[in-house]
Amino acid sequence: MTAENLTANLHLLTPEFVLAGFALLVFVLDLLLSDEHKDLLGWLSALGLVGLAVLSVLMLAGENESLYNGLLAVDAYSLFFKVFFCGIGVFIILSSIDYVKKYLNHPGEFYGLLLFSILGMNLMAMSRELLTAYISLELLSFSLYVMVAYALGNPKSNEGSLKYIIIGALSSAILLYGLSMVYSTLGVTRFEAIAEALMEGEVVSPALWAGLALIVAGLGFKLAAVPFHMWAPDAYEGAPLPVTAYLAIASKAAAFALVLRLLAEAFVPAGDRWDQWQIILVVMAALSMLVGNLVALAQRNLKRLMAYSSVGHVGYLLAGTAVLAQDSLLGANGVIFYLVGYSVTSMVVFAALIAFFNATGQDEIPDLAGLADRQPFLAMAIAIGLFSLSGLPIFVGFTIKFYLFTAVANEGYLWLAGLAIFTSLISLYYYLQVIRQMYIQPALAAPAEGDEHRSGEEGIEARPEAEAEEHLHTPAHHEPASDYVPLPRPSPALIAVVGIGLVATIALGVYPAPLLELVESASAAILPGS
Amino acid sequence: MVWAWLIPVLSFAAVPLIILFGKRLPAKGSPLAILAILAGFAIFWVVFAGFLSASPDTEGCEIGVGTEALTCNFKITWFEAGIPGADTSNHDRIEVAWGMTIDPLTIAMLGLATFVALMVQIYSLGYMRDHDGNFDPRLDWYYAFHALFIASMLTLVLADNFLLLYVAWELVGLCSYLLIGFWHERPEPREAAKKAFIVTRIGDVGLLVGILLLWSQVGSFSMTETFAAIENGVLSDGVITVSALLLFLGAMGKSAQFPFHVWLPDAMEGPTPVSALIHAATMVAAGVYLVARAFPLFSASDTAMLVVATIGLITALGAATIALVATDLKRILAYSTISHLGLMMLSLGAFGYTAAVFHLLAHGFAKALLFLGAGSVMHSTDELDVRQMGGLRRVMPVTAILFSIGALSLGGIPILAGFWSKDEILVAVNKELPVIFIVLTLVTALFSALYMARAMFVVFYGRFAEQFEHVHDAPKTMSITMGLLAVFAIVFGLLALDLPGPFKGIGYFIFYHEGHGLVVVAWVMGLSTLLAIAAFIFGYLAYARRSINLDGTRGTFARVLEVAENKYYVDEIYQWTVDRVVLSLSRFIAWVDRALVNDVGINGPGDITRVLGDRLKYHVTGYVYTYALAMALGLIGLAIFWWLVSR
Amino acid sequence: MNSFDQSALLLTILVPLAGAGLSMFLPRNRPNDAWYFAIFVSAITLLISVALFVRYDFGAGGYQFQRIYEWLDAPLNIDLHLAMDGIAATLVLLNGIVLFGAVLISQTIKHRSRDFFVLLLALGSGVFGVFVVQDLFFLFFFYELAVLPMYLLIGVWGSSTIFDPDRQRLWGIPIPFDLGSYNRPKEYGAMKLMLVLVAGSVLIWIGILAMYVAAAQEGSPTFSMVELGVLAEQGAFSPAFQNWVFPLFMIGFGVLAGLWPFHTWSPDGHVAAPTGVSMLHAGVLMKLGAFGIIRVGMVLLPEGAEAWMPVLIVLGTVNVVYGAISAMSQRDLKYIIGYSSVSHMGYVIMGIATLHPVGLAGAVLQMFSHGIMTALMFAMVGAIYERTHIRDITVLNGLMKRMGYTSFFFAIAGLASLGLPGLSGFVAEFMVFVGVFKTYLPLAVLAVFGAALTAIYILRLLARTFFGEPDPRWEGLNDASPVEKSVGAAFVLILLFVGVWPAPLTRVINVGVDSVMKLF
Amino acid sequence: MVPLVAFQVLSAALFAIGLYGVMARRSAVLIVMSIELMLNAVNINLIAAASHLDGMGKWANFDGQIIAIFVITVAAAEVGLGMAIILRMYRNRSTVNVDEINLMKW
Repeated sequence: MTAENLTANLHLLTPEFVLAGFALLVFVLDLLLSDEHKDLLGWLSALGLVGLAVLSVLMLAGENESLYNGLLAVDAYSLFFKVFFCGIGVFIILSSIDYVKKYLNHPGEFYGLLLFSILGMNLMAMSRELLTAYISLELLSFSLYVMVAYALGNPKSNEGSLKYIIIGALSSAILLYGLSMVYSTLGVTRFEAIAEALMEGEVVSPALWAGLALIVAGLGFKLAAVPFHMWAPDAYEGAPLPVTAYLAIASKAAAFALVLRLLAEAFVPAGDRWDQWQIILVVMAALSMLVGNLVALAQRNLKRLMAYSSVGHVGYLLAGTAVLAQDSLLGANGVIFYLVGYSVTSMVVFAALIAFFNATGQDEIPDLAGLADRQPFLAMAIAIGLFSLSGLPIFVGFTIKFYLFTAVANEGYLWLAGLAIFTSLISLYYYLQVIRQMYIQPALAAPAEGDEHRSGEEGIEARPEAEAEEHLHTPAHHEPASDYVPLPRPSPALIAVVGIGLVATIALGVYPAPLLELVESASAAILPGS
Repeated sequence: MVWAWLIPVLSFAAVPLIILFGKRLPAKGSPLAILAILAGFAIFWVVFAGFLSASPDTEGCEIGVGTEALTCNFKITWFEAGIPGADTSNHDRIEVAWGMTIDPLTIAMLGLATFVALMVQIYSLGYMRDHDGNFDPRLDWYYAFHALFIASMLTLVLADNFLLLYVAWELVGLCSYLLIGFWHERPEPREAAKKAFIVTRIGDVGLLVGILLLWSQVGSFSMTETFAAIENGVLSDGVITVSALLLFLGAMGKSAQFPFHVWLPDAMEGPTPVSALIHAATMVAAGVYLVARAFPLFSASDTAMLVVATIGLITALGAATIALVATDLKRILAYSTISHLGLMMLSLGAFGYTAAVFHLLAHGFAKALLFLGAGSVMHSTDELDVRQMGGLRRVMPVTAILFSIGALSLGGIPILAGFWSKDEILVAVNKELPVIFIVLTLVTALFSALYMARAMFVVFYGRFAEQFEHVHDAPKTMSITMGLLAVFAIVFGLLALDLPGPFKGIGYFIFYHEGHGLVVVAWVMGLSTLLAIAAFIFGYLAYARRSINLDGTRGTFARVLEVAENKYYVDEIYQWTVDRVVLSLSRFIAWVDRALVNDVGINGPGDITRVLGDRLKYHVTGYVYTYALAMALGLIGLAIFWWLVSR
Repeated sequence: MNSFDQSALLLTILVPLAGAGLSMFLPRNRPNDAWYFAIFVSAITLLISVALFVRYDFGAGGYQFQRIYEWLDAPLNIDLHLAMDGIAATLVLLNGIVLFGAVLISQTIKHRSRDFFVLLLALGSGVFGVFVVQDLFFLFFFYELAVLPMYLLIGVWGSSTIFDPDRQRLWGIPIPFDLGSYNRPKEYGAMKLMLVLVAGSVLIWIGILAMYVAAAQEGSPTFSMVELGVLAEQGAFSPAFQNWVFPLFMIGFGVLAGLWPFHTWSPDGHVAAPTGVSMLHAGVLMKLGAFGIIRVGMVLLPEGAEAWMPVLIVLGTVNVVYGAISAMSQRDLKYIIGYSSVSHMGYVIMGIATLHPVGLAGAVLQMFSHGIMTALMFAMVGAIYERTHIRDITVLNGLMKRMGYTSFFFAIAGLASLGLPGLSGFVAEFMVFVGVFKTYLPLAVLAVFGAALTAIYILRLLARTFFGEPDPRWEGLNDASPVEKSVGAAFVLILLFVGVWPAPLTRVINVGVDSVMKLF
Repeated sequence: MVPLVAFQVLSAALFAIGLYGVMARRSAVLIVMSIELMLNAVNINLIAAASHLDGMGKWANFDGQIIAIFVITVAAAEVGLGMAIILRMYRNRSTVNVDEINLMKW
């Protein structure tokens, strides 16, 4: 291949270049701006991301090119995820501005890193070759390591990032080793090359499948799929809330963007061999659903709860990826659709939690007690978000689950779908515990009293004042707690994020058809077979 | 004749009017009810006349199946269920009609019910006042219930299909519940009402099942079609017997046959006029009426007939003995009712169709009279224990005379109504059943004469009880009504004789298969007359003149008397069953529901899941090398698994 | 089809939903506004549902007011397909009535009343949805939507029931260990109700997926119940398949219908719930379960239904007798009603399980009559509890003097529930008996006996609570408020009307039953 | 000419040792070093593979080396970042012993 066709369609990478440049610009501006104006950077980066999304849509719509002899793909799939990631970035930035100003120093680097990680994610969605994938994945990971550690004084944040980076480095080593084995057997590391190798050889050389196993393990860490999930709760809990949100939403989405393309282009074409290997992902999926949702039952810390529940959701997504098929887009659609819906919903929850944290500095479940009286809007947002996550209509959570589980069942894994449905019943229980704190428990005078209210598994314990009663007879209705302190109103940016998120949650739940068309075009790009 | 439906409907119409506007109307709207039933009574005569002039070719009339008597049916559809337009005979659809059948039995019952109800309602105008003469505060409800009561009873006797009959049947039960428990502030009426409703309800289960059984065989609820089916031998004997017995279960509940008789004596906790109505014309009459109405069914099964007769006899004899020793005036009357109902059942069981219905009517008038009398005694003296009373005729002569007429009539003193009907029963029993039945029946007859004598002489004659010095006799409304009833109690029996004119005597009017005149069996008539007169003479000597001293005899029969005075402990047995069996069963079930079904069955899995999560969480130790280990193991596991599947 | 018929069914869903949405923007601190607005909305829905019922042409029968809105095309093929048959028409009417009544009764809700009515209206909309859709996805969608608000409705506005030692006796002997079972804080009731119902819907969901997969294997992947019905008639679903999928629907929906032994959420939930919610939930929501069994189970899986009905009818009989017996020894007014609901839903289940036209018609009529009846009971109990703050019938007595109207209405409802002729309960139960009698005779006898048992606990309740000397404690008590009176009177009139002249309902129900029974 | 298998065995051994180190070591620094070891195993594997792909010991394609270079850079960055975080940990908690670093668990 010659230099011409290497650089022929270089312009297709304009968005990435722009993004990189823009990130650097933010770093530079950080030096120039005075501290009280640092939050301008946040607005600037948000604006930039919006612009970037528009730019990429304008430039790349309808393109279907493969750059560098098949290293990077510029197609509907990557475009979809680019816009998606930019959107997430915008929301994360908007919801973190106050937080950053209040709790973190070096805001400039924060936003810069965030932009770089988005660049990494975009590349993950584009890459069709293992090394490229790895590099962009590391670009994302490094930014995340730093961002998790961002609360300098806070030992938890520090510990979280330490565990995160150690396990992350380990997993990247594993991934690389797998890569090297694939290379040593095939001599190439492009996805379709792997697919060809799998297709022609009637027996797979041990080195190859061992390599693939190693790769899957490495990626399993990124997905936080059982048994590679243990870092997640700690990293989530340690990280500053916006970063937790970012971890839960963006990095997961990016990892799945990568995994989907990898599976779709390297494995699925292998036909019956892929049918053999499905079961591996299926088992991982089942384990993730069970472990994630069961352990989440025992959590007290909101971030940790979200971490485990996200492990559960990874289980559902893995089930979706396991049923990718040459002849039907159902699985791919399901996964992508689920990613979008899940992100939107968690965005609502996290934004509301951030607002709550900004006001109170608390992130334990019992601290939410009486939120419905103290700050109704946030309470409603969290409640709707959690209902949606547990898969109840009219929210998007129901629609995405229905779509995804239908896909799973349709590929012959009805039992897996059943397990998924059952585990989302379990998830309903712990989500309801949170809602119960917000709506039913009276507001606490001091967080210390949290303990007695926490023991209320299934709410068996009676309300203290009620136990005195003689016969079947209690005060008529739950009276509003007299001593609660109303919370200050969240900032407009947060309200906007939550509001938009809520609208999206309901709108997508009630009428997902338009989104699904885009999703289908995206998945059609990686599964041309159907 | 078609206008017969107005008779119940008028009273029904009165109910909401009284409930809604009663408070504002004079006398709390009681006139509405009385007018309604008065109109009903009037219409009854029109219908009666119409029926006498009717013939098989009159529109809607025919010769009834089973009873060869003239029967007229009129009906409109009420509702249908099931596949629209499907054939009812294959049970894919049921069609229920508002329909009435008019035959001699109906006519008789209509007459009795409307008349007694009219009397009772007028009487109540006087009775439902306190001593200062102002009305009971809930008089409007009282009359509303009365109207509903009689309306339901009239529907019952008019119904041409079993379902409608059951509907009215239940409503009658409800009204008796409401009226018995009318003074619900006191616990006894409350309990009595509950008892009445539930006991009869148990019987009704049988009735409903019987009806459904017949439906499942015939495919229709119409009596005519059912009886036709029986005539044509569509039904197997087994079905006939079973369904007859099931219907009889219902009849036993309503007509207080043993062992369902327990509710009736307590029922006199309600206002006395209500007792009169229940005992004479409405509630208890329903059971006998049902058996008479379904006579084609019963007579088709000898077993059923024998059961009916036996139960009737047991009831009659047992109740009579209890009545002999009871000390509460109203209880005496109550048990006498039970006993006489027993006689009617016995007579039905002995194919004494005419006799039973005839006795039902005669007894109705007499018993109503007696209860109203007892009511007026109670109203003036507030006393019911006969041992406290005596010689009341001095202060309340009218009541005394009228009560005595009733007592004599019921006791079977010749030419009074009771004499004729009882005689016909004896004849029927003598004709159809083994000799033991006739013997015991005569004993019962003797007893019933005895306790009537006792009640009458102890209360009104003999030594005057001083504490009633200045009680006054019943007011006009009460005495007039009693007087009217007394007239019937005297002359009604003469219908038994062969009369000139279109109405050739009751035997030619109410009959089964073929009419017949008065049948006289000399020795039976003689013996029963003898017994009755003897009983009354004995009573006069023993209770009025006190020339025979019974106190000595008590010792010898102590044990027997005790058993009888305790009503054979039937109530106690029931009480024990309810408390020890039913309630503890329900407590046990409730406990099972909480402890096992809920706490184990429903909470259990939830708790297990939660505990599981709680244990499982410890796998995230917080030590980074554990995480690494997990990854390593996961990696190895993955590799092995991969190797396995890709082999 | 005029414009009303075009959009009526959609309106039944949208009006309450939109009402809920709009109420969110009402001022928080003015409870009455929310109430007035909710009344306005539910009044409109009532009118619509009445109009629908009246305009349903029972001569023509079948599904009417059909309307299909494209929602998702291939590969899922989900449409919002609205249609209403005779059965649905009856239940839509019921929901319209009860929703309106529940909203009226909820006048007493002052605390966070806006949120209350938002949730209540959403609930109503979900119920309407289930009754009128013809697509499994949307059926499930609305089914869940109807369950969703219950947790908050009970948890926030409900009331707790507190442990009472001498409840824990067995043949008079106190049980040494605390079963913890009579200790019923509202959180528990709410949580259990929510989890148990959603657990039921887990089964339903699995069943639905199974149906879709089976249809996909036939080459026409769809959730449309119409097309699935066609497939079923073509015998696309093998008996083996039907035999394992039907129980999923039977139990899944049965849970909401209070099917034994999954019924225990119902007493606890209804006791904990505030009056309006108890009315709506016991009155209408429990019917969703039975409706689901008919509409999904029987229509789509006829052979499975025939295979499983013997089981179902036995469970139904257990419901009837067991519910009645446990109600006998309850002390809490609401528990008695709760268990009586369990018992009465048993008749519905039996009627369905007979697979006999009359029995099925009886089941549907029983749904209607029980809905009105139990709603009325809960309304009156609520009125009593509002005033006395006591629900223990061993403590209450002689309320008749002070609360004449309340007592009267309650008594009528009670009589209806013990199957007194002239009130709606009798006609319905009788039809069920007829059906069961033709099919499972011994059980029919048990069922009739259960009806007699009902008399025992209802009369006990009436005697204890309303009759007797007025207690000095009730001196200051005032009778039902005008709103409560009007609701009570209206419901009593409905009970009477249906009892005396059921034809207007039965003739509509019959055509619905007809189309179902064609499959058997 | 050393066969490819020898290199692969060597790298596998190195990888295994590194993995063991990650699990066995208690000092965060040593853990990071063990991870470096694993990455080096990767490099050996890559370069050896690159040189042997056509079996003639001639450079078949440069991908192997190029990837190795990438890996080295990334590894360096990783170590830098890791050390920074460990340093911060030492500042906060004055320990780098992972046994003591479990504020967050379960």
